[in-house]
Amino acid sequence: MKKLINDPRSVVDESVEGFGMAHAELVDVHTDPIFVVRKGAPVAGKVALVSGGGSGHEPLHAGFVGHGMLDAAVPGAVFTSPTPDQIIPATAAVDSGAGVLHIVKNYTGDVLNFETAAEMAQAEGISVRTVLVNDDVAVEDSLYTAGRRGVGGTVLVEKIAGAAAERGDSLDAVAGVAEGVVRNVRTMGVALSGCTVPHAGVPSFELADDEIEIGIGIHGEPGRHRIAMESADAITGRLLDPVLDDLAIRAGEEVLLFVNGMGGTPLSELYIVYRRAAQILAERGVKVERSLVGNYVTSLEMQGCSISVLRLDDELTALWDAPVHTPALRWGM
Amino acid sequence: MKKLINDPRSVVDESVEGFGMAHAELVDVHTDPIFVVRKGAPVAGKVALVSGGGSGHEPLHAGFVGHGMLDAAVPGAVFTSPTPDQIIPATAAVDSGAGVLHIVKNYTGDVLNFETAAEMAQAEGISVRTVLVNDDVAVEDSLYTAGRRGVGGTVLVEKIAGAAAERGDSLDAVAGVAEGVVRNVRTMGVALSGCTVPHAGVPSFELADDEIEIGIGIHGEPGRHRIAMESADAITGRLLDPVLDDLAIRAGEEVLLFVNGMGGTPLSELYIVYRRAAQILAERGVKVERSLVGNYVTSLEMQGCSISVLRLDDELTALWDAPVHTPALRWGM
Amino acid sequence: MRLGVDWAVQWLTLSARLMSEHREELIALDRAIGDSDHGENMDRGFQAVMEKLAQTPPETPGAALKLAAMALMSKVGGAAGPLYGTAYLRAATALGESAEIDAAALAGALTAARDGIVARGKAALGDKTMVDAWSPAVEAADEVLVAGGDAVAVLAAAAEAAEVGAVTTDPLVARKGRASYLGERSAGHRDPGAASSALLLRAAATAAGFPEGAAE
Amino acid sequence: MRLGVDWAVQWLTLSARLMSEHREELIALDRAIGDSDHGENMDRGFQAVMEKLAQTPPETPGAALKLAAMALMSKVGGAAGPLYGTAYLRAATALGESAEIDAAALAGALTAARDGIVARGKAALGDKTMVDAWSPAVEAADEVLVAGGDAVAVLAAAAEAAEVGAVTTDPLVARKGRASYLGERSAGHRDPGAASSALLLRAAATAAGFPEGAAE
Ligand SMILES: Nc1ncnc2c1ncn2[C@@H]1O[C@H](COP(=O)(O)OP(=O)(O)O)[C@@H](O)[C@H]1O
Ligand SMILES: Nc1ncnc2c1ncn2[C@@H]1O[C@H](COP(=O)(O)OP(=O)(O)O)[C@@H](O)[C@H]1O
Ligand SMILES: [Mg+2]
Ligand SMILES: [Mg+2]
Ligand SMILES: [Mg+2]
Ligand SMILES: [Mg+2]
Repeated sequence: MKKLINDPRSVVDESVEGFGMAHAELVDVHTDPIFVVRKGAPVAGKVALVSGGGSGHEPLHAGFVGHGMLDAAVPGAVFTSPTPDQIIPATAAVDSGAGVLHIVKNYTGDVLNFETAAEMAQAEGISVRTVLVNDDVAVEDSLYTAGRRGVGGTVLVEKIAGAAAERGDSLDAVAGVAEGVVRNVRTMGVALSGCTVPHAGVPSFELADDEIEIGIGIHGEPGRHRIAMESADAITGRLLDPVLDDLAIRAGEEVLLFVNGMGGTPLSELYIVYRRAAQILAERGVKVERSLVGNYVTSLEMQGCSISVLRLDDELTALWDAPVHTPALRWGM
Repeated sequence: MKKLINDPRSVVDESVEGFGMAHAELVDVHTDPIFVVRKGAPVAGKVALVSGGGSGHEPLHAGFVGHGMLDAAVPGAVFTSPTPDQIIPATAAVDSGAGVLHIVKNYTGDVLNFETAAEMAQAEGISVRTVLVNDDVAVEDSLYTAGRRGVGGTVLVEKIAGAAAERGDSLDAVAGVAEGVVRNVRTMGVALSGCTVPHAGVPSFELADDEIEIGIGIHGEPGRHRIAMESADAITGRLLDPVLDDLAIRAGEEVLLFVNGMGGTPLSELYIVYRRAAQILAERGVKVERSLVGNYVTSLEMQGCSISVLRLDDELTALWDAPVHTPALRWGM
Repeated sequence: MRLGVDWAVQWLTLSARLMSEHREELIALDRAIGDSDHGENMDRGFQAVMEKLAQTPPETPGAALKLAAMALMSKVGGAAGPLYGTAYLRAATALGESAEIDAAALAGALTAARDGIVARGKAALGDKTMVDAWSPAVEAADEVLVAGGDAVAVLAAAAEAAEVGAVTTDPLVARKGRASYLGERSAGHRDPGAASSALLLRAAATAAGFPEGAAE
Repeated sequence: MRLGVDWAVQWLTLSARLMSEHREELIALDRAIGDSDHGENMDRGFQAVMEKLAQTPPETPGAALKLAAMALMSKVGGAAGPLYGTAYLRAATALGESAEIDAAALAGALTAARDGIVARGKAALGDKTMVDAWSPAVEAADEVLVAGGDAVAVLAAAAEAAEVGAVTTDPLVARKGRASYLGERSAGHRDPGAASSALLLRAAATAAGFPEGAAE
């Protein structure tokens, strides 16, 4: 294992410290417990958005703290959800009295830790609502399982709900917007390589030179099945088709197309995937109204990508377009 | 070799096509010969900036086409400089009559191809000036060699010269600003892994599990020397010290600190490097006025990073802060 | 025979030692069907328990388990943090403020712990989770209690049953937790949480004086 | 013996074949001390030459070389594109519009090509570049010419000298081009441009009827 780190146990602390130094005009970093808040938070009268999860998915979540998106991000250890004793003070630090929305990726650990934190924050008099993101179509959704994972779509939920909060929506309204995004976004991913968790020291899984994993998540876990390497166009179809089917996207609808890198794949390859995805959508008569291409929800240095599609309507498009100013996503200001 | 591509020979064409589809509101993509121009170019009365080079460094250069930065980008084959028959029409397409600045990374191939193109464009009546970027302190600068390479600093030259052009500076003035950046920026890089050029199919070099290459460029070429793996803090010192020495940065000066990923290193690790670099600068009494952290000048999926330092003055800072709207760098609009 | 705070402190101390010794093994189990962090999380959590024990030595078994619950909840993270946190908190509540606890109290605490895990995680027996270690442990403890066994015998039975329970997860297809994402591919691997649970219950028996490995 | 346009077309055709056959070898040489593209660039360039030859068959040796120069300049890219482009263009200019060329014209064209490379690239002998193949080739050609050799002999001598010249780059430390960034580490590897130059001059001799491998 070769990584630009000093000590596997200090990776998160040092990385978040460096992040805070590089973006001091946008965020404040709290240590012990560690969490990141938007400069100047709480914003008077505004509903606050808090998200978090295991580290290793950067820029998610801390990279999305700032105007028009998150008010706080709570990083756990690598691939390990944060604990209530981080989430509670982060929640308290950004609450203006208008309430706090927890945006939680649907993993047992994240759900349980945020649930505990929400209960305790509520006991302290803070209104908290929780939205679970579960966009991964690779995972069967069933009452009897842990349900679908939250993956790439999370960044779209955070952006759009953040815009709703910034325009002054109430907690229930912001939660409603976030739930609307969750209902309308689906994702599926592929890995060309595993990744190495610093404290583990060995790759999460190994792939032969001609193998890829279809249906991966973002924690270096193996996917649903392993197939022989294929062309970018063929892989794009394998990812996009189930996404579109699950969303039941019809000709004439408008979508946001998001090609997300897992961390170790060159941007140039993401555009090759984007190209084919846009072609497939055009063939189906679907209009790509907005696009996002880049490394936003990663899995350390894993090679691969995910494709997310969000069904748009005028309101979602307007909220997507609203100004945002965070370390990793910025426009309109 | 596993890559999200269809055919090694169509990588650049398809990637640029996808890029053009994803950013259709910002750029127009020309094919055969291939080049990318800013939507609405030529901008009346404005000096145009054209850059280009081998592909494989994305988002450089096409990702920086747009308001406040480049007017055209000319992508060559992977790691191969473009040819005059691409550069000439790109130059002609963006010239408003105010002249064109070629921003060229100092490699024999880029220099010769841009030189030929500039001559021929001039013969067609276009005023062309050329600025060579040569910021890599890993390479000895001497009259008897090819001289220093252009690496990470290129993005700073493009941003700042682009702002000068956008505010209406003349061709000579824009060239002067660009030269000022070149004089005041230095870079040094490290690789933890090689990268694989699609048409070559095998890694550019192989490193053992405990080896790193110091002083690498951005074309997958080996560096100046190979050493045993060290901590991120130690590596940061190895990169930053020669940069600061070469620039002769003194206490009290203000700088822009740029930690650039080579493509395959997680953002979290870049922040660990940033943290130590900022500490070293603080120890030396140097003020970090502006920062940039991310994958901007890459070498396919290579793991590693480079550190650039730009000495700032009020004018450079103001030009850096000026609005920019390109696919890969955006603020203020 | 009744167990006091010394037993509880010894239990946690041995737990910390076992989590550190088996850190890599638990990481490897989690790597196969999860995200490679279970051993790291448990080791970090029990280091925190040891620090807290040193700072504020507890006076009753219940206080010791409550302290552990808080430390685990705030330092483990992931799924295991809240689940073990709840388990130890419910066990502490069941033990109340007694200075010494007998077999019946102990069996009751184990039941409370298991019920806490089920209440939080909603996993059923056979879902390939730590419940597959805890449920047989609770049943075995209850049987020994009914048969008139003492506290040590209750813990020994629980430890053995948990170990067997952990092994029974091997062929199962996971329906809860991260391993469920793998579907059929999760079969053929031991659940890391069930494995750590067996180690923790083994530590409880050893702390009570039951000789290590005596069951085999 | 005088050489006509058939020779020139045959030269370019053999060149294209050799670049394709040696594509991987030239990539491997460039990988060691450069950026792994020389074989790919040359192969792509000479494919373009072949396409142009098919589209507009040239009528003189000079026209053939000019066509090649333009195709190489616009399709090779990198350092080699402009250098070879200039070389072929200068050679074409030196040959003028003659339908047939003799040994003297040929030697003059080789000199013009070499001078073009030096003018563009500013490399000296011993800098570990293609100049290290071209310069000895020009010298050998001139010697044969002075000794009264014919066009075939001139080309054969140039080809042999270029091959030897390419080999002499092995121990050199590069001072120009991409390999110069490696400093001392560039020693111990053959310069890819010198290697491709030797292949191209070999093709010239073979096209003129000099038996392949006859020199060895
Ligand atoms: N819903 C659940 N109920 C009971 N135990 C669970 C549940 N989900 C997960 N677990 C247990 O947690 C263990 C994983 O813990 P850990 O690796 O620390 O957390 P994470 O899965 O968040 O990385 C699993 O092996 C399993 O025993
Ligand atoms: N200044 C120069 N003068 C002469 N030849 C040069 C010079 N620079 C590079 N070369 C030749 O070009 C070759 C490299 O060509 P190629 O790999 O196609 O281009 P690039 O170096 O741009 O990738 C070198 O092996 C060398 O022979
Ligand atoms: Mg985890
Ligand atoms: Mg090249
Ligand atoms: Mg885990
Ligand atoms: Mg090359």
